[in-house]
Amino acid sequence: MKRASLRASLVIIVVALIAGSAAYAGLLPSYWVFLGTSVLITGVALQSLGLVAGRTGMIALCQMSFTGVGAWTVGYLNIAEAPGGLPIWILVGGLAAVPFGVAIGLPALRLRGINLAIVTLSFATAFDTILATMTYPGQTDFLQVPRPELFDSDEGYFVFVLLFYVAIAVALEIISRTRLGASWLAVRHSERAAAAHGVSIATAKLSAFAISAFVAGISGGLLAGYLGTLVAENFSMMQSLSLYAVSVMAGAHFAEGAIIGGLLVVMFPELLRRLDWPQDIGNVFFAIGATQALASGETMSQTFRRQFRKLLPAPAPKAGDATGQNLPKAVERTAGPALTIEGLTVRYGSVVALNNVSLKVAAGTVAGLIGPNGAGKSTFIDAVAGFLSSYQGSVRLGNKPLEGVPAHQRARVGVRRTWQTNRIAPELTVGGYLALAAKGLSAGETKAVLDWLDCPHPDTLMASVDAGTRRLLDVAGVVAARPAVVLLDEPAAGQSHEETLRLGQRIAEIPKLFGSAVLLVEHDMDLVRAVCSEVTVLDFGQVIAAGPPARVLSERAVKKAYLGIEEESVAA
Amino acid sequence: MNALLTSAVAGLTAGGTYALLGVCAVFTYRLVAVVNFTGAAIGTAGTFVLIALFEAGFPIWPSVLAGIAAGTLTGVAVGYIMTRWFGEAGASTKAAVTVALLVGLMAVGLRLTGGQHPHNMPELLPGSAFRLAGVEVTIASVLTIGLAVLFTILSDLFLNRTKVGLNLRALADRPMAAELLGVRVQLLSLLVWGMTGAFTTFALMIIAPQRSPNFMTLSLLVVPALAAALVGAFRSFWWTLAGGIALGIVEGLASSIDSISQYRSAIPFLVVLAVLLWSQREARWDEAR
Amino acid sequence: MHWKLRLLAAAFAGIGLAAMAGTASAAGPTCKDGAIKVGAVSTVTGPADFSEVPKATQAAFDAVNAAGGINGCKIDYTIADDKADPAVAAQAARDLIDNKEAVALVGSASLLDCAVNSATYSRKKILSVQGLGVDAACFSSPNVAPVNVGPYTLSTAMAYYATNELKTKKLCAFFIIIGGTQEAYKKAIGNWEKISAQKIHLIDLTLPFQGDLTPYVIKARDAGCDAVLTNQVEPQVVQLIKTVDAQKITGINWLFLAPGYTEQVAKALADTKQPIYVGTEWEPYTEKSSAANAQWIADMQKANRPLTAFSQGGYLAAELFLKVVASIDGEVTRESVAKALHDMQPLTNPLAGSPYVFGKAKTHSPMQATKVMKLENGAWKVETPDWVMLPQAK
Amino acid sequence: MSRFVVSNLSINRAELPVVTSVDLVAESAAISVVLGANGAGKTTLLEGLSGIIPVAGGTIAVDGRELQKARPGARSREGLAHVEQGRTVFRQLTTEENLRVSLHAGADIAEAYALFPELVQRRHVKASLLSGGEQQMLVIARSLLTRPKVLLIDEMSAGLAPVIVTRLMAAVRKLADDGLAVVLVEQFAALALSIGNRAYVMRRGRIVYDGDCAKLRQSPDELHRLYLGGAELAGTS
Repeated sequence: MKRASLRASLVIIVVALIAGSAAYAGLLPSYWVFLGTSVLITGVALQSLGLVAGRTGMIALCQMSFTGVGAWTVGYLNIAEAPGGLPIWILVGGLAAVPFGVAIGLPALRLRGINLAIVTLSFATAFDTILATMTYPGQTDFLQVPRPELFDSDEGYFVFVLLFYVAIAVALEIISRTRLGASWLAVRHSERAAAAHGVSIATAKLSAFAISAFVAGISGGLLAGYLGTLVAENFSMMQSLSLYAVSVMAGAHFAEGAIIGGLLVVMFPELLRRLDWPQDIGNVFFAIGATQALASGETMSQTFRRQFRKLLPAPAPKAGDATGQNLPKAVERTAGPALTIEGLTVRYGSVVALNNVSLKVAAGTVAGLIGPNGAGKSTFIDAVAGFLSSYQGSVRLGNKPLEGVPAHQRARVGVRRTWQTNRIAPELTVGGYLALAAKGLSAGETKAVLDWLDCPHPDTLMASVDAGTRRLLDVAGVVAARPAVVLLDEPAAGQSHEETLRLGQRIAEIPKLFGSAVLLVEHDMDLVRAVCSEVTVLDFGQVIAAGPPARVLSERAVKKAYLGIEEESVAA
Repeated sequence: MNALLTSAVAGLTAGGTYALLGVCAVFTYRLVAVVNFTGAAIGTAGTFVLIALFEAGFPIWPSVLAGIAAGTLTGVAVGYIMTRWFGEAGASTKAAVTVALLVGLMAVGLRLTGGQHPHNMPELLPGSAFRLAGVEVTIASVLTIGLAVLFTILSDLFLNRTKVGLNLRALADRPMAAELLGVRVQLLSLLVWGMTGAFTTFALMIIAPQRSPNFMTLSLLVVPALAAALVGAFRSFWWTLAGGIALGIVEGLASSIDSISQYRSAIPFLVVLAVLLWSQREARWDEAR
Repeated sequence: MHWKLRLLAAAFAGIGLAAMAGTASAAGPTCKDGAIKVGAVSTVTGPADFSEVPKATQAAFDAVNAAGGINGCKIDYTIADDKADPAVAAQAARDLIDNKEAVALVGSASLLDCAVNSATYSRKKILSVQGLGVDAACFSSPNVAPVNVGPYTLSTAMAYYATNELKTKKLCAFFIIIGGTQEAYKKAIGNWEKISAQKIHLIDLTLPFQGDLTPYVIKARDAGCDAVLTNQVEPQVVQLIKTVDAQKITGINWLFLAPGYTEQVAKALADTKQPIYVGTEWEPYTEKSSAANAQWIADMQKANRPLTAFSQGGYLAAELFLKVVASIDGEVTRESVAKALHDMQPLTNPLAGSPYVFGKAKTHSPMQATKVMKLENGAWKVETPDWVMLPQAK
Repeated sequence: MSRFVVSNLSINRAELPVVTSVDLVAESAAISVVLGANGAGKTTLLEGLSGIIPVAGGTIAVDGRELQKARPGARSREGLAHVEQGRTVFRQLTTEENLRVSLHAGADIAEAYALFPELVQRRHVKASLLSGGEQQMLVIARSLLTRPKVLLIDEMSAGLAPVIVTRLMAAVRKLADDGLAVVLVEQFAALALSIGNRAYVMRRGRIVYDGDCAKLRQSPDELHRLYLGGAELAGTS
């Protein structure tokens, strides 16, 4: 386990220990313990929603339906007198919700954003009608879901729920720092960029839905033990909708956000009752809060975090907790062409974006691809990296043809690319981003790669990294994976002259240090001249020149492509 | 067989409603790029203004006009929030905002209208138009379908024959280019919101007597309406129209088959799922992401 | 048969009253801090508003307090809103029990209080004299005994009325099933089948809470129903009859339960020619001159509360509870109230057709009588001046 | 006579300075050419001028009226027209409809057809079906109908065949001669310099050259150096 996740988990456990013992020792009135239990159960549901809505960025409006599946399952197990008692039933309830989560997630592989919102809302409606016809198991015979003996009292059950909450919070905290967790954020931010790191979009989305449904199912089971018997209204669409509003408002994908959300859901009615105000103000408040959060782009947790950070002196990145010496070992590659493109032709309708382009990148070298705007350079990279639905011609990695291989598989077998626009999820840390980009990198190696490019400390949050440095991190990410071929799309755009010179030196070192051949797409001719051994020039989708940069850049055709007309007429 | 036909015809009323609301949803999406979850709630607000005025003893048609005005204003208010703070936001964020607004609107609406408190909803156009397969097809259901068709034709004419419509199409095509040409983008967006508000209000006024006029149930008509809009891929008015009517007929059919009748409300979900899986079978990457 | 039963009940009630009167003069109830704390969980905001029930209870308690309380004890009454949200309902109940230290719940009326909270009431050993039992759990919980007949018993009673008085041969039943009421309605029809020895002609449990009703009225017509019994609530009653009129259907008696019995329904359906019957929970509240209503009307008018069926329920719950408390000898606590309710003799009140008793049974449905109203030209007319009393199923 | 003055303008993109302290002037009946390699900040500059993205500092004035805080629509109504790069026709609209969108009071569609007679026979064709050159003509003609005082044109020649570019350049020169102040952003230097009056060259967000077009045309080495970098290749400037 990584240090940071260990620290965060410890914080959660310590806070939980204090709360648990305070409750158990009877320091709190029974009613407040009762409310606290409700806060935690809502918190579990919010964590599940935070996972799918907050981290993966999908609008999920049927979360309480998953919760209902868990609750009903616990009810049936109770009636059936299944062995194991409540703790086991709750876990089974969670598992029972998983198929539903996956079933909703399956269309989400293809559907995004708004469509998913419509699917989940109509699912919630459909589930409402189904649930309404089903009495909660045992309700008519007054058969309550029994709590475990040890946790039968209000205080006891609070501790019971707390244990589940902590286990889930710690588990989610750990997962969120793994490559899987990073891939959720990456998919949310840009599916293409995630695929370019070898992330399977299907796996990322389905796992998010499955885990989310599991956690939601557990919260349903906890609710069953809490209230003894349940009604369909517990899981109605309105509940799902207002839970969604609360999660947007509070930022449920943060551990404290789920608790804040739980407090809002539970304490707001309490407050209204004490003020003798009507209960329905709550939903209006949540609606306004969610709208405000969406407008400002900042949830309550993020606001609190920002305020909290202001109070604390900024922690100086600890130097020397990992030495920057041990770059990951270069992968040995055989000499010869690393990447061979032959007769590549791409058409968009009647427009020919690339026409019969052939190009070779030799292993151990840096090649350049230049050309004026609209020449087809980005289309070329899209085609090679697998982001076009079709093209003619062949792309071979070493000897392996890549036709029919989807983008994330191409990334895995050794074709990595960067993007012209920055596509790194701002919620990631620098270290988390590198973990996403390069599987199995050790802490020392991460630090070493970052140092090599003068990038910030691994614990730095991406949101606080300036755009220029993010471009360097793009490069750091692809080289750390040590693929056979690296395609860099204008890495120097927006960099100062000095930075560009430094970046040039680094790019020149890539083949030796990481064993990757580089194809550099760049407009900065100084950079191209400095690092490329071969340059190919595209214009109107055709290769108009190829060869060593000094010769190619002085060719007439190239000047014409850049300056628009023949040299003679300029001189005239 | 005859029973099936009977129930299919009986589903026409619902179908007309879904179609009209669906067409309004498509109109909103095409012109201001918002999938509007508050669509039906906006119309419901206007409808309840009519009910309140009618119950207070005002004559019916002036009350109808006041109700439509109220629906228009509600639409403009939602539109103002959307254009003022979410003009540049992505489609998903906009949809999320309308979901949040729906939660708030329903709470306010239930508060002001008293939940299941019964209301005396006047029938604007009572009576039966004709008899088909042993079912009286009411004027109201013919009217909703007719209104949906009319709205489709009118929006076609409006968009293609007027300067404002032309500007709206330009706005929908390239908002920034339109704004750079001095087109009053915000004003036009509010116009769209107001127009859909007015039309949904009128649609809901016609069908409210046949439904239980309850703020929440009327607001949730947005679910089948969006399902219908998906059939038209949020582009085609005519396909949306057909989708809405088909949805109503299928629901009618389902209610005649005892074993599935109970789960009738799940039909929009199945339709949504099928339509999306079919229409997106080719799509691989999110646009621009 | 009926009059005998009633005589018996009256006799019992008389004995009970006498016993109470005797004990009250001896010692009577006492209380700490001069107040007896009582609560109610009600749906006030959200999809429905039942607040008229506990507000009538409040009015009845206020009147007692103004007269000096019971044996000097004032009643401190709290109404908690549950927003028809289970989580809020659970919270509200716990607040009343733990923080407000209520000795009993009186006059509650909610869409889901019983279903959500009866487990809590069992655990906390508190009893609820429900002002208006709505969900099925109100009639199947050891800790709740409503003062109303309730939709399930009323369904049986209306079906019984249809076969006995309307001579219906083909009775059809259409029910909206929400929140686990399916078994209760099936049982209600089952009870009727036992009592009447007839079979239901058609039963449909798929009536939508919202949505077009045309397919259903067509179904009823095509099945040849003589009478249709449904459990629709107010707005849907109007919707159903309007749909029936739109389809030009005739020759079917339409039977509704108590939620259909409102002046708004009468007004909205003033033009219809359909025969419409509703069963009441209590003495018809629209009968302003009825002797049975006299005391209730007087008290409500004094408190400036509207005269609705809901307010009858709240008022009745308060009156019954007050009598039971008055019978307590010693301090009024949750335990002593529970004991008094468990041990009470049946109490009659002119508002109700059956005597009310809590008792120790596992389930409670003490009210078994209704009066049937018929809609005529936009007004409700009493169709059965005598209570329609449900005989016990064999 | 109109005068368009930009002083000390800075623009950030994603918190990163992309345009820094730019001073620029466009006079009526003259063309100010802004040159520079890709990534120099030319497009960002124009987007800041027309209001698509907010400016971080500095002023933008048409005839002394400061516009840097106004919305794009308001700037348009003040006489600032922006022909974006990428030929931003309304794709679903026909040629004529495209023109009608921008038709302001006092303008006449005939003016547009007079400038580009090629468009007349394509007037009822959907804009998405026009050729690249026709689309470019359409967007220029379209912005003309807003009755601008200042015309900002971005990368007009990108992806177009030289013969079309020459045709377009001639049209732009004519517009200037009719009294418009034109800011012409170009990557293809030579043709732009041949029609322009004043030249600016941008590099890394700053103006590195401000002078006469004719003078820059005379020294192709200087131009080459400003463009492709590599100071060692160029002679003295």
